[in-house]
Amino acid sequence: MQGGGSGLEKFREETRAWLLANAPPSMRTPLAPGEEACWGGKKEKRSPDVQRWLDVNVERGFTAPTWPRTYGGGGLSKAEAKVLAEEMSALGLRPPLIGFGLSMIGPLLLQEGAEALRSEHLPPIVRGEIRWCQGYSEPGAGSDLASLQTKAVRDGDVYVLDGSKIWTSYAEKADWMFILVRTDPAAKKQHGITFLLMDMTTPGVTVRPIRLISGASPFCETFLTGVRVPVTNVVGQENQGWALARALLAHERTMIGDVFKERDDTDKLVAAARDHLGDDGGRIADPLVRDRIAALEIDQACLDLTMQRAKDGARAGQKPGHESSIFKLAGTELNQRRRDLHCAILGPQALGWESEPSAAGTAGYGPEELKATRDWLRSRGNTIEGGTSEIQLDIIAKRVLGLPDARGARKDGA
Amino acid sequence: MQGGGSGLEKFREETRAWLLANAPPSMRTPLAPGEEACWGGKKEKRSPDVQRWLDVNVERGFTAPTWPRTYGGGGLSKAEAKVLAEEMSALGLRPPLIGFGLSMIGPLLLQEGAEALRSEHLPPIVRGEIRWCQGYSEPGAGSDLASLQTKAVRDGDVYVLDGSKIWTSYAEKADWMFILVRTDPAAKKQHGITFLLMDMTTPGVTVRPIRLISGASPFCETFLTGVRVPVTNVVGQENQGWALARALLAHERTMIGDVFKERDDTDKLVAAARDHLGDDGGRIADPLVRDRIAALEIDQACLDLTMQRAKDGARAGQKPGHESSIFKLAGTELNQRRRDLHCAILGPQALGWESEPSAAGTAGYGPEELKATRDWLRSRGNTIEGGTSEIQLDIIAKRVLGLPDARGARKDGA
Amino acid sequence: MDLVLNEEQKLLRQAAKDFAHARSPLARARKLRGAGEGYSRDVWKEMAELGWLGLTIDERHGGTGLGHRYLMVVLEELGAKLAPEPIVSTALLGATAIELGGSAELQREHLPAIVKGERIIALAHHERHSRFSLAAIDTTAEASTGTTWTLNGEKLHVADGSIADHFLVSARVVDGVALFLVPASAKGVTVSREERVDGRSAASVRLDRVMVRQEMRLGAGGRGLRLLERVIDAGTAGLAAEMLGSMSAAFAMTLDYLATRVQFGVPIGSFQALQHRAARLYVETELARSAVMHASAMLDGLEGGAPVARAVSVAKAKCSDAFMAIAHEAVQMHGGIGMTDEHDIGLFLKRARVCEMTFGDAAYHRDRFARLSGF
Amino acid sequence: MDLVLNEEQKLLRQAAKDFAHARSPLARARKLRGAGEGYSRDVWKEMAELGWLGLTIDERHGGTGLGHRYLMVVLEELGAKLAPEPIVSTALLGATAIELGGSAELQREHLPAIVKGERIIALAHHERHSRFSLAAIDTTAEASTGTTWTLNGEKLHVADGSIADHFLVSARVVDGVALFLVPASAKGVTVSREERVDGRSAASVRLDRVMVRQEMRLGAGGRGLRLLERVIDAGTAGLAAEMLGSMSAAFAMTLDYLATRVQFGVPIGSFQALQHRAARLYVETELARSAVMHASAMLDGLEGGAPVARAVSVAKAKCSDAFMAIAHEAVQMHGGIGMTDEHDIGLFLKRARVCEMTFGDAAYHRDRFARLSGF
Repeated sequence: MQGGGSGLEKFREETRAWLLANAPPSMRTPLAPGEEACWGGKKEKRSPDVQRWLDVNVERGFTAPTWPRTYGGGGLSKAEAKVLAEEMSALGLRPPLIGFGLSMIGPLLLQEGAEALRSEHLPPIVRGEIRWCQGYSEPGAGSDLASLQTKAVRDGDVYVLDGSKIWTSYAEKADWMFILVRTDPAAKKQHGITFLLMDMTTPGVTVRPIRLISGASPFCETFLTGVRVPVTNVVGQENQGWALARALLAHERTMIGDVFKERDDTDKLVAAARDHLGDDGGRIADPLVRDRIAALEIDQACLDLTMQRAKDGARAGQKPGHESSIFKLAGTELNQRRRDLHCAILGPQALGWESEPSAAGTAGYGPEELKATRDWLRSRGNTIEGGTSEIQLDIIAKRVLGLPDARGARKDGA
Repeated sequence: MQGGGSGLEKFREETRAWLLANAPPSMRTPLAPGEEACWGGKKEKRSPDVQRWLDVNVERGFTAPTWPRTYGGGGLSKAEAKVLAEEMSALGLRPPLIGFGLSMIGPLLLQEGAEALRSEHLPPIVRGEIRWCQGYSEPGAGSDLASLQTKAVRDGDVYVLDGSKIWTSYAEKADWMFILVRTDPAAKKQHGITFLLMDMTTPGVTVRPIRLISGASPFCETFLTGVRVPVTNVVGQENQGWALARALLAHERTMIGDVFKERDDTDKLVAAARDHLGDDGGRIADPLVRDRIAALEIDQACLDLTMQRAKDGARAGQKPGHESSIFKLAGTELNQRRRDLHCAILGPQALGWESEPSAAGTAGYGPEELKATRDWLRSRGNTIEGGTSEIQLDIIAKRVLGLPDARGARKDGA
Repeated sequence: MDLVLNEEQKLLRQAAKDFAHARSPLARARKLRGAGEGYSRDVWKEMAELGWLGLTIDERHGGTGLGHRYLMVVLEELGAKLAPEPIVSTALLGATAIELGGSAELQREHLPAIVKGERIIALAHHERHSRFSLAAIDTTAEASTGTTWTLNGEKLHVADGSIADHFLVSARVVDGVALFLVPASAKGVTVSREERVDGRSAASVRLDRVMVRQEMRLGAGGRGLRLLERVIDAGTAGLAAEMLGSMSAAFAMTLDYLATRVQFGVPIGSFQALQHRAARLYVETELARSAVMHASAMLDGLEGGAPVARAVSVAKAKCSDAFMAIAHEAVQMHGGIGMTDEHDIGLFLKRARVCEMTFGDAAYHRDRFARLSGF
Repeated sequence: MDLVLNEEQKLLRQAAKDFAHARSPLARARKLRGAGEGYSRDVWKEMAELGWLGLTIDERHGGTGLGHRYLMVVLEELGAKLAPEPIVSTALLGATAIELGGSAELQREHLPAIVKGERIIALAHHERHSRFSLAAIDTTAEASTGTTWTLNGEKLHVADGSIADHFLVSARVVDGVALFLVPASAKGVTVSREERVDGRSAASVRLDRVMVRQEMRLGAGGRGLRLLERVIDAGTAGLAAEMLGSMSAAFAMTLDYLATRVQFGVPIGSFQALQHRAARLYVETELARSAVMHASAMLDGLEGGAPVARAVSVAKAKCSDAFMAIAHEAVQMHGGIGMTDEHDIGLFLKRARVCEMTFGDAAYHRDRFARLSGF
């Protein structure tokens, strides 16, 4: 720390001091198994520490550091926000608030929303009062998202919505949904879609949780029957919602690629291999498994470095291309390989669904083993949700490699 | 051999006696490296034993055992022909004659040829006087064979051929070619193709051998400039040649699937692995390579059994489906895996192109090593020649699985 | 040996298919997941009445002795519907052990009962950390008096263990490994039920000073391990046939979906990338089928020994990989709906994992194949 | 460290690309196959004049010391055109060995000569049956008097061995393995040229009582193996950069073919099955690029030791597999024409095999990665 330092250094020192003074000690511990980060919203039950940590951050605008102060943000520069993130990470602090409000709909409103929508929605997002969910997919519209059929018929000052959405994560816990609806059934499919904000408490909205092959999940189906949404809740223009949705999707892909690997995944695999296959002079005794772990970790290193390269490139002013598709594709498949390999290592211990240890404590399946099995099942969804691998391959082939359109393939955007 | 036995048993005894009496001892040895089987034709140089073995078989009709005697065949029943094959195999006898005349164009003429064509061509085929080659592919017509452009324009009693053929195996050594030409450029592509027989000595025919990435090859390019072929040489009807060609192709695929594995391939791989990676208590010391060899041999066993199943099924009266595509696909890919694995085992010894052993005899590359490298390169063509793997996959998807046509895929036969 | 079904086997296949369709649709497998006994006593009885449980049991003992090729045909059709009845455990593992290793008295007592569906046997060989090794066990059997054995130990993940009335227990004896037939009702036997990812039940079986009669030991002294290996080969071939049926059903279901699910205005099965992947999966099912037919034919043959074991390892290695690959791809091709618990395709994925890990995974069988092939 | 080219490196890349295009098109690589010396002295001189041979050599010795990241950019562009000049052998293996292990005198004598293109060095470490092990060698060096060493043995497949004026020879000494710089002209050295599948030349080098001066031994006693490993890591990273260039060029050539070859009335690149395969190959090139950039950056860093070695093994493992997969698919997608000797794509396939086997194949580097990672 050379001398007094720049303004940024001053900010760093002040921030650190503030964090040290204000963060409850419990907010400097990792989440316990089963514990959830603070997502905000009316239905969330928060511990006093979580609430306090949220409150002090809200007061300083640190839940949305770079958003304008007008809406309750911190008004920080990108450089300052980076410093804040670094200091929080250095202290092992939990983020005071996460969620689709901060990461998806908020930024979109800042870019594209009318002033009235911003004033209405951004402050409650910043304060963690409102939790959001995303209403895109429908039972008949998966990869071909633009073929969605939920209709919104204009009736005076409102749209009347009928249809259903699927894969709406946390719809049960959300207060609002940003939703794609068809406002012009006659137009070409991308051209009749509108991006709306919908209060989940509106009459006619019902939510049903989806059970996955891996067990309970945050996903829901949301049924809409005559749901009345004010036309003032349109983001952007009527029938122009598709472009907004696509921008958010690309953003989501990058997040997904980044999210899979847990810090200690390698250690877990190696430890499981030593435990189940033996250790031979400090090495995993089974050379085949050793080779598979090494191959996985090498590919993971290559992907991590590629993501770093994209970030370094962006910092150096390079325009981003379609890297998000590479990250999504490779990141999800790597996670599947990892989960599959974990089961292969566990062998007969990878077959449990539910288990209580036997009297002697040696029978049955341990919690880590049960988790490995469910993680494997859950990972199969990674290459489907957020844009299937097939869609990512299409995007890379067409947009990156410039290969000609297949006559049989969809002619219209992915 | 219970008692005197049936007529078939009598035939077996007679045949064995005849074979023992007539086969030169040298015809009971496997081909030496570089030695070729007897393909027939005017340009072939035969050793006295090969010639004698051919002559006695021709006399008895055994070069084409099931063909009618009228054309010089043996007139045997299928059951008798099987007995003959069994007895020849039991004595380790070489076939007196092989080639496209016996295996491809001869059977086609028997089924579809005019009597004049049969009388003209079958006897010389049986006697090994004429060698045939196949003129299908063109530089612009590979997988899309039906798009071939070599044209045949009617001029009185002859067609005048202009164009070029590629991948004509042994065109240099052949006396005649069966060739696909376009006789109606206006018709839909499959409907303007005619199947012709062409004398390779006709003026305007020139042949250029093709060098492959693996070195010299039997493949040639054949250029046709104003080549005059009598209209009487049409097999079937003008513009109806496509169906004949397809029937021959399916036949060829089955032969290709069957042809790759040499009897001692497993032993070779295992011996190479022991030599290059060491032996550990009777086992190949490198467990990764051991696993790869085992995986390969297991898949090979599955394919061998599947081919046996098809034969057993056919014998039991089941109609053949499109198994030939499975055999072609799996057989060629297995061969590639085998050749690739052989190189992986050889490691640094798989990098030679040409070599003479050094003075001390330890440097350089051995002949088996040089062969392994070239075999690997050559094997890459296996999934291309005789219908690419992509075409086989298309056939399986459409014809076996009944999946709907891709709008982007060719609409017309494969 | 011919790799083709004879007329009788074709009729049996149709009968099994009809039975599975009527009496054991997938909805039944779904309903039985984790519930009660995990199988249906009625269906089990009907299977016995159809003669299926005696297909590989000699006529002397009430079976038909038609052989493994017949039973495989049945198992394949039941595998297609994920029927959970303990045929492999009882009619293959149990019956083979008793037929090859049991005294005449034991055979008379148990084999006819198996044929009639009155006996359920479960193989209790696996222990913590034995992974796929048959010899790596700590359970012991001591000849406490001249006429009884005393067993001590704990066996894990015993398939069908919670419904079995007898266990086939491997234990360490002075001269190696021996097999014992242990009544579930014997004093000192504690059975703890566990639920597996495929919804079927298994159990851990604790043996605390369990005493069994002398003649409950199967096989002659010192040959228990070889007997166990032969027993498990029979069971493995049966399991492979089940797997073949399951993977074929999962593939057929996926093919249906490809032909009917419309996206971008066309059935997704018209996309060439999916077509090629589907074609490769189909080839895998065909290769697996040949291996399964061959393994069962070899079991019926007179040859015995390494060639049979090799054929079984070929079948299990191939079926393990093929079933898992098909199940993974099936879920992927179904997309989101394939991930939901309410769609049936996920049942096959879960079953694929259990089958893969039963009697040795593909890597284990490749290694065994290599050993049996002399490398 | 940033995984992005700086402005200077971008300029260097363009210069290298232009040079390769003008002075080293693929036709040159084709012409040089198996012919004469297998490289061009003129092109080599020009490379020296451009400063490329001194990019990793300290300024004290006439280089620029800009580092591996700069040299990698050059090697990638040369790899795209399969240029056969011995940069990796001389400017990476040779120079690194002398810079890290040579006396001040040796450095003064050889490093400036390398920079000027007046020296060609070849690494002679491989022996029959040493496969990829650096320690499994039989060649010996004995300190015959106080001031000379006597070397005996035979080194195989010495890349660039037929054109080298000096060999870097590994030999067994009393305290382990040592490295020696041996002039090709030394008495007792016999060089036999061999032709490789990629058309480049290598040689076997026989050493019969070859005497070299004391100071031709590189590195202190007992540390020869570690020095050799560091030297080879530098060479491996350079080779990986070449491989990256080669695989990218093979992929680009294939992409062109997909876009232009018409079958069934459409460019074959419009077939979705080929599109998806091409997309996957593209992802492989991107992953390989990151690994190569990282390895060279690590070599430039101060850290040293296991992290550098790990980064190099990541790059070589990835590039070996990716290059081979791309080359195989490239030939397949080209169809028949790709199998002909006259088409250039086959050159890449052959080169892929040589690169794969040089300095350890992917399996070797995965094993090394695991060892360095503590498992």
